[in-house]
Amino acid sequence: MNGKERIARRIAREVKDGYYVNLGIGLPTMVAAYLPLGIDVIFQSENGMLGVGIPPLEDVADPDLINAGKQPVTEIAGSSYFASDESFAMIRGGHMDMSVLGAMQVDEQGNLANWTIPGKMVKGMGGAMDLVAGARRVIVAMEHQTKEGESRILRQCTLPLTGTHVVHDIVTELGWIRVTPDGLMLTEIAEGIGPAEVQARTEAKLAISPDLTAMVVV
Amino acid sequence: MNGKERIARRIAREVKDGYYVNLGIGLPTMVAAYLPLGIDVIFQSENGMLGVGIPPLEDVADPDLINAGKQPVTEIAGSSYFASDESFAMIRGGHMDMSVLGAMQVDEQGNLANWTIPGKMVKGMGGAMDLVAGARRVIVAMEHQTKEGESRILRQCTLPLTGTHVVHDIVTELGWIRVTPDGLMLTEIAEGIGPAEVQARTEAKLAISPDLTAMVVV
Amino acid sequence: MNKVVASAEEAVQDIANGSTIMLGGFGLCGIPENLIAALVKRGLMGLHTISNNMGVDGFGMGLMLEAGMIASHIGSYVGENRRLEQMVLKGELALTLIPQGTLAERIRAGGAGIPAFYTPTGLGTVVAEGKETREIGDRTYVLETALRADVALVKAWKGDRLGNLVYRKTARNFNPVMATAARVTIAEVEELVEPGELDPDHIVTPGIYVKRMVVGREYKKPIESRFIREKMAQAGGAA
Amino acid sequence: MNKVVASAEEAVQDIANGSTIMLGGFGLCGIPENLIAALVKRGLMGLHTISNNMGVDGFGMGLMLEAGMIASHIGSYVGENRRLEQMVLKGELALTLIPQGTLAERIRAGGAGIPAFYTPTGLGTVVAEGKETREIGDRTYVLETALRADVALVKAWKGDRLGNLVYRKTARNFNPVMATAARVTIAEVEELVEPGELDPDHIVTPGIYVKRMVVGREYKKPIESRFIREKMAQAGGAA
Repeated sequence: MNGKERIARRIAREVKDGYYVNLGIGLPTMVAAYLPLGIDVIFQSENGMLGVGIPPLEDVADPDLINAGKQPVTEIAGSSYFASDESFAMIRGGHMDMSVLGAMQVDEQGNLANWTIPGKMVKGMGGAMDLVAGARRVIVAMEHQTKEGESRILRQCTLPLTGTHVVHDIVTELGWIRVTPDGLMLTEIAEGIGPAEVQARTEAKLAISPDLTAMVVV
Repeated sequence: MNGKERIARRIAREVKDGYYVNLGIGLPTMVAAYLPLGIDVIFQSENGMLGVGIPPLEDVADPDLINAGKQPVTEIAGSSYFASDESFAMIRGGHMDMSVLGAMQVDEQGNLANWTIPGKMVKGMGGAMDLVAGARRVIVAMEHQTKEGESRILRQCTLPLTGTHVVHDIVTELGWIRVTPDGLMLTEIAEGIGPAEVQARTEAKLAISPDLTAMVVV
Repeated sequence: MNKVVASAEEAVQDIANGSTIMLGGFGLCGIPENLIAALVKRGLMGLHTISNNMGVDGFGMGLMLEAGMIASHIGSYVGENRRLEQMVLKGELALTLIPQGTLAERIRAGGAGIPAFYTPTGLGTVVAEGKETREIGDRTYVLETALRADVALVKAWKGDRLGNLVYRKTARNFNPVMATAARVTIAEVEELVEPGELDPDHIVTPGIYVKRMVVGREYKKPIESRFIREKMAQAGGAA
Repeated sequence: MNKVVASAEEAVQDIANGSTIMLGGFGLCGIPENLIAALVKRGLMGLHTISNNMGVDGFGMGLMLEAGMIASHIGSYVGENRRLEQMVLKGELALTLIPQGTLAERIRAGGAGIPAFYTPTGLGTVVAEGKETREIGDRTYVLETALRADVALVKAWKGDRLGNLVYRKTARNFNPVMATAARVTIAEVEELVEPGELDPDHIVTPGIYVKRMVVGREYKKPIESRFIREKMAQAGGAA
């Protein structure tokens, strides 16, 4: 099991029966594959769909039925479609129980940067700013460090922000970090490493939860 | 032909092919009965319908299909239904070509009062304030004077207003009065009376159009 | 996922005295008859209601009014309730009348996470008194704020157990927008269908907005104002 | 009432150079392919476009970009156009990126007669720079203004000659809201039906919003990003 899969599997356990969830493009999308059995979860796609199903077989892919990543998807029994203004009214109005997004950086204030790197081509923020402003709970799913080994969990984000004070939880292959009013707190830790190592690989100051447990990724 | 019918018939001639029109409750509703032949007009009802048809026969009246006056109506081929927020987005957004409303008072500024009389029971403004704020052209259809013979066309409205600077035209059984930046101008006059008599029955100052014509109510 | 409960009584059992409640409908069209009956049966008091109208004497919200359940009301037209006048004059009920489109838009804002917006409606009238106004472009507008409620009671035509709803003709009115703007939305439907039976392109209220559902036991659906074709011929009007 | 014209070329013939044009679609899904082709054929210049994306190289609005027709663009994501970067850096095209929900809401406001509204989106980011912010309740919001256009080009599934439109699945996206916010809305449909064939309860865009219609000659409908089930098994993901 690689790091990304571990992250997706852990977040999947956080999804509760009856939740309405928006999954960002990339790693967050993987969460859907690992949901616990026996729970009903409805996925929203911000281009205008509730009840996003699994990807279709290639020969039945329908160009009129895509997710926000522009990938073909399918319906479930009970899907619905709506226009973009209605979709973001749903998101901004606080109706999504959970939004899982990728990130480039998160900081001690729960600030999030995930849409642009100055000097590189600006592609646009898409729906990310609306999702972090509107969802009841925002979970960041990302690898703990960059490929160059730099921490993505900082005292203060250096990249242009997607939102301020918006992240509730950060999940990486190393553990679960909760954003509290007093800063970041490590509440779960991956097997085989200790809190000191997690802190060493994190620029931000981590408080260690007195109830620190192993991050279970069944 | 009574005064009300004359008013309705004259306004009906003002409705052009392809217009989308909202007719207020009462006298304005009568306009629909006198449309010129061969023109396509679509009526909106602010409770959430475009393409309002004629009233049904009593035994087929459908309680789920009413107009803003809470009277049963029918569909035309090409009707559509929408929710109240969408209906008033349509009205406020300037999409109605014409709104015809009744009034208690109109004044030289194009101010309109048609929803409440202080000291009497307050029933509410319903959609009138939205209609006058949103329609591209607001025509007031009313009898020239009250039953007590008082002018309804005043220098300044004395009743609480429905909207300020909103009326474009006033049509009564005596003539057609245009609201201009310089005040009111009589542009058409009913058969059998002269401008002096219209002015005598009007509190507001009326300019007489140099092109004054007879009000044709075929 | 099954949002259907057994009865209207069960659907409303956790609503507290003093709650703010939105009720769908326009006049007597598309009103949650069965949920209103259940509210009256419970005898809740001190309710703050938001609804375009207030039923008529003896039907719809008129029953709540007569039971003395309503402490305050926000609506756009209440002309059909004779009892109301005395209650307002006696100070038993605080009545706030606002333009119908502003009512709809404030509720829409409440559901859409928009705390306030500018509108041309009501400028220069009592509606704008005490409110901020602002010139934008070549026109002046009034600032209006969002409306939300503890509970929304809505009436749909058909629904599935996920809470997806469709409405019939002008019985749609305020129901879909109110469904978006409450902490708890309870829907009554005439007919329960299986998930997937409603075409996903036709669903008006996606299930996310609905917390609880009930199939209405019966529908009276009175027609408030009869103006049928024969009468039209006499009056010389149509619509 | 017949809003249907014979060809996409005829439908766009009175659009002027320098116009502000909204174009429906999300990625390549639900875009007005035939109207875009007609615009490119006309060789209009200096257009100000508003659209969530900008097609891809060689398809959709990418064709307009390559033809040098676009002077400025407002959208939320333009990651699929390699030519765009050079044009922006050379100052040939003024690009404004805004959050997708704010884009949708500003267009909705433009169609609904709301000149400005407050939103939580973008607070504390570059999006809020230079904009008024305001505390309402316990949160701070950004003031955003309405967007309107001279022309909206939208794509629907079916329509009748009165301009009533329905959409298919996620090809709905920005089309209905843009249809409300332009001086002239031109719709292309895959199939023209008789008035009355579309159930009035199912119509998404009432005809009042549509000025002109055309039946699209052909639809390529490419799928931008293929991520089908076999590939999922390798990646270990789904959505």
